[in-house]
Amino acid sequence: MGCSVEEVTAAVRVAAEKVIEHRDELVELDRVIGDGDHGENLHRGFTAVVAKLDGGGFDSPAAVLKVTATTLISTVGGAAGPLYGTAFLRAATALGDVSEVDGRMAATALEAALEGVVARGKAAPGDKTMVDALTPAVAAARSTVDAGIADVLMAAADAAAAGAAATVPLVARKGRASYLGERSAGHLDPGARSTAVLLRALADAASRTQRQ
Amino acid sequence: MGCSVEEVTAAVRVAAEKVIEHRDELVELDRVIGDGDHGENLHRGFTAVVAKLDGGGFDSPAAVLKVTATTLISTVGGAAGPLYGTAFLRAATALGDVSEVDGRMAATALEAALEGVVARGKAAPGDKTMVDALTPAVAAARSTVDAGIADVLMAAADAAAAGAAATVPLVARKGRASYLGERSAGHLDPGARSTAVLLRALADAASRTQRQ
Amino acid sequence: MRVGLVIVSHSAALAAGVTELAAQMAPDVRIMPAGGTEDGGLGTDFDCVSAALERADSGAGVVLLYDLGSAQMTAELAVESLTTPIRAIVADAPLVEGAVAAAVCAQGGADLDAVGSAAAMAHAFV
Amino acid sequence: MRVGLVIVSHSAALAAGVTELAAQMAPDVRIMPAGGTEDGGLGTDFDCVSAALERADSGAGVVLLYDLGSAQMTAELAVESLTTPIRAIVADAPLVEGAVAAAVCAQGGADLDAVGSAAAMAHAFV
Ligand SMILES: Nc1ncnc2c1ncn2[C@@H]1O[C@H](COP(=O)(O)OP(=O)(O)O)[C@@H](O)[C@H]1O
Ligand SMILES: Nc1ncnc2c1ncn2[C@@H]1O[C@H](COP(=O)(O)OP(=O)(O)O)[C@@H](O)[C@H]1O
Ligand SMILES: [Mg+2]
Ligand SMILES: [Mg+2]
Ligand SMILES: [Mg+2]
Ligand SMILES: [Mg+2]
Repeated sequence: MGCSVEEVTAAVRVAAEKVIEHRDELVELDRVIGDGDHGENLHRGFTAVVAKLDGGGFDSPAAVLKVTATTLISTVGGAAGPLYGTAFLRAATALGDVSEVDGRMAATALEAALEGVVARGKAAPGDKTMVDALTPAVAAARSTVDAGIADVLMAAADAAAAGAAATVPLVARKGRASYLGERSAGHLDPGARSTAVLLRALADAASRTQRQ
Repeated sequence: MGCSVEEVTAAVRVAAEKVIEHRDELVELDRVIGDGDHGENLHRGFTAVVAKLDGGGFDSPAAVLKVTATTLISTVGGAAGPLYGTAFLRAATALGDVSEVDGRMAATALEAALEGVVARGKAAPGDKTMVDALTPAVAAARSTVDAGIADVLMAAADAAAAGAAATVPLVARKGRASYLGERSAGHLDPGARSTAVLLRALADAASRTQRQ
Repeated sequence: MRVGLVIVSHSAALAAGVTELAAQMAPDVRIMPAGGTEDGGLGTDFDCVSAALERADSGAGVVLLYDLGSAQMTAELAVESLTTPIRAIVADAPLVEGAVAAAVCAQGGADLDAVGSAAAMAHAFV
Repeated sequence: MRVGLVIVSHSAALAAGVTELAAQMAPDVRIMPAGGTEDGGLGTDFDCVSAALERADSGAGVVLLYDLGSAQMTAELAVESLTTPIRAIVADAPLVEGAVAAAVCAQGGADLDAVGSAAAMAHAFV
């Protein structure tokens, strides 16, 4: 049992909704240790993604993730654009042409996403970036891999939330926040937070469709 | 016998005329190893100097050189502005409140000018800059120091001309031409050329007034 | 046929300014500004960078320079996403100093690697 | 009272662009562009730089950044020519990278020397 193309589309829509809901929070986080646009960037990006999804015509889960990727790349305008863009692109490639995404595939796709973010941004765990949310998420997904996709994504979302929270004491070494040096400590990283929001949304969506 | 404030004013006017006459040549030289504005820069600067001199009211040779300096600084717009500006400023300071400039004072003023250019631009002889015209000019002036001001400036002008010509084979290590690296060799440095033009004009003016 | 440049910046004014400064000593080099977001805000625009990359190439390749890390990522993604066979490198260089040095080097007819190195080794001259 | 910045450039657009980029992360820092000649051409304007220097100071001093060597000389001359007692230093730094680093440092309330060092040690971050 896994997620069909329609279910993946629905899950990305939920993710878009949630990110848009969290716009002001993400703006505020980024205002403190960045340039204050992370919420706006993702709002703009995911609004464009939803418009693309409305167009329909996707014949595989990978196609949905791919259009999400290219749309984010073209519209986000900040670091999150190439980073999330590369993440969704690599996840799409990892899925290949499967028509249903199960737990194992979801874990593999998440891992590919992380690799993409690291390849693009060169951040290591502890640098106070979205990598600090995505890295534990991948580990959690991997260790739940034999469960259904809903459980895999739920484990990933829980771990991402914890990873994001753990960025607070860190000193940023990548991204704009690194300009602040020691002053970046004591604040939640906006990108780690948005990663946690996205994964929670995907997990919730999967739980709902898998329970039906 | 030396140059009075009127004679110094007249000499600066001749220098301005000559630099303006050589506008196109200096533009062309700067087009080859720079940004092509040296002639324009000096044209603009010395046109403004002449306007200031027209205003009159200078009570010492130093005052004439000082207004020349500040006007060049405010109007030239390229490297030659702070460089020639500092040169005239230091020369003015070296003259103090004397009412006539003799050969010895002229040599001292030239030496102060060179020191100013070097302090401002940090160029050494051989870097393919105006320093390569001014350095031999100062040496020549110093060794003619007991002659009249006309002879001192003539010796300086001759040496500056030779120094400028000798910049042709050099590889630029200061100023815009240094971006060209080896490609800067084989071309006359525009600033060295304008220094030679200026000194020749000053020498000619001094010869004329001293001969009367 | 000279190596071209793309100036990737968060600011349209900054990209335009770097372009005019670098062009002063490199009249025959294609230098394309790619600054700001589509709506005129501060940020990078992937499609604008990709288009600039195409326009900067005249067959000898393109060096891209950037202002901040996110502009670097956009530049690298644009290079990886090329559908036409343009040789392009993203230079790890100070933007203004690198652009002027690279432009002068390209004007002199140097090849892609040399222009990239000129950018990377750039610093402020006096 | 924070350290201010002056962006000395040959191009008005470049100075304006650096200013808007640096201001993004330093809303409370006085950052003054001083780019181009009086008639809008490429070059530096001593009087414009001097005026920007006065305006950038709020008592904590000013760091000046420049694009090319002649802008550096203009900046140094402006500092030497000050008639009011402003503490000012010309930073030997890459213009864009130095301006952003210095602005963020000044925003944090650092003193003149620290802001100057932040500029001088700047490089492109990811
Ligand atoms: N090199 C990087 N690697 C991983 N994540 C990064 C990197 N640079 C920035 N980020 C993430 O991007 C977030 C900021 O995104 P956003 O505000 O959209 O971009 P920008 O900094 O360009 O304004 C940061 O909070 C951080 O999590
Ligand atoms: N650091 C320096 N020291 C001495 N002379 C210099 C220096 N930089 C440039 N010059 C001189 O200035 C001349 C160029 O002047 P100009 O064209 O007016 O300035 P810019 O290079 O700013 O356009 C050069 O030919 C050189 O002689
Ligand atoms: Mg941001
Ligand atoms: Mg941003
Ligand atoms: Mg010039
Ligand atoms: Mg010039």
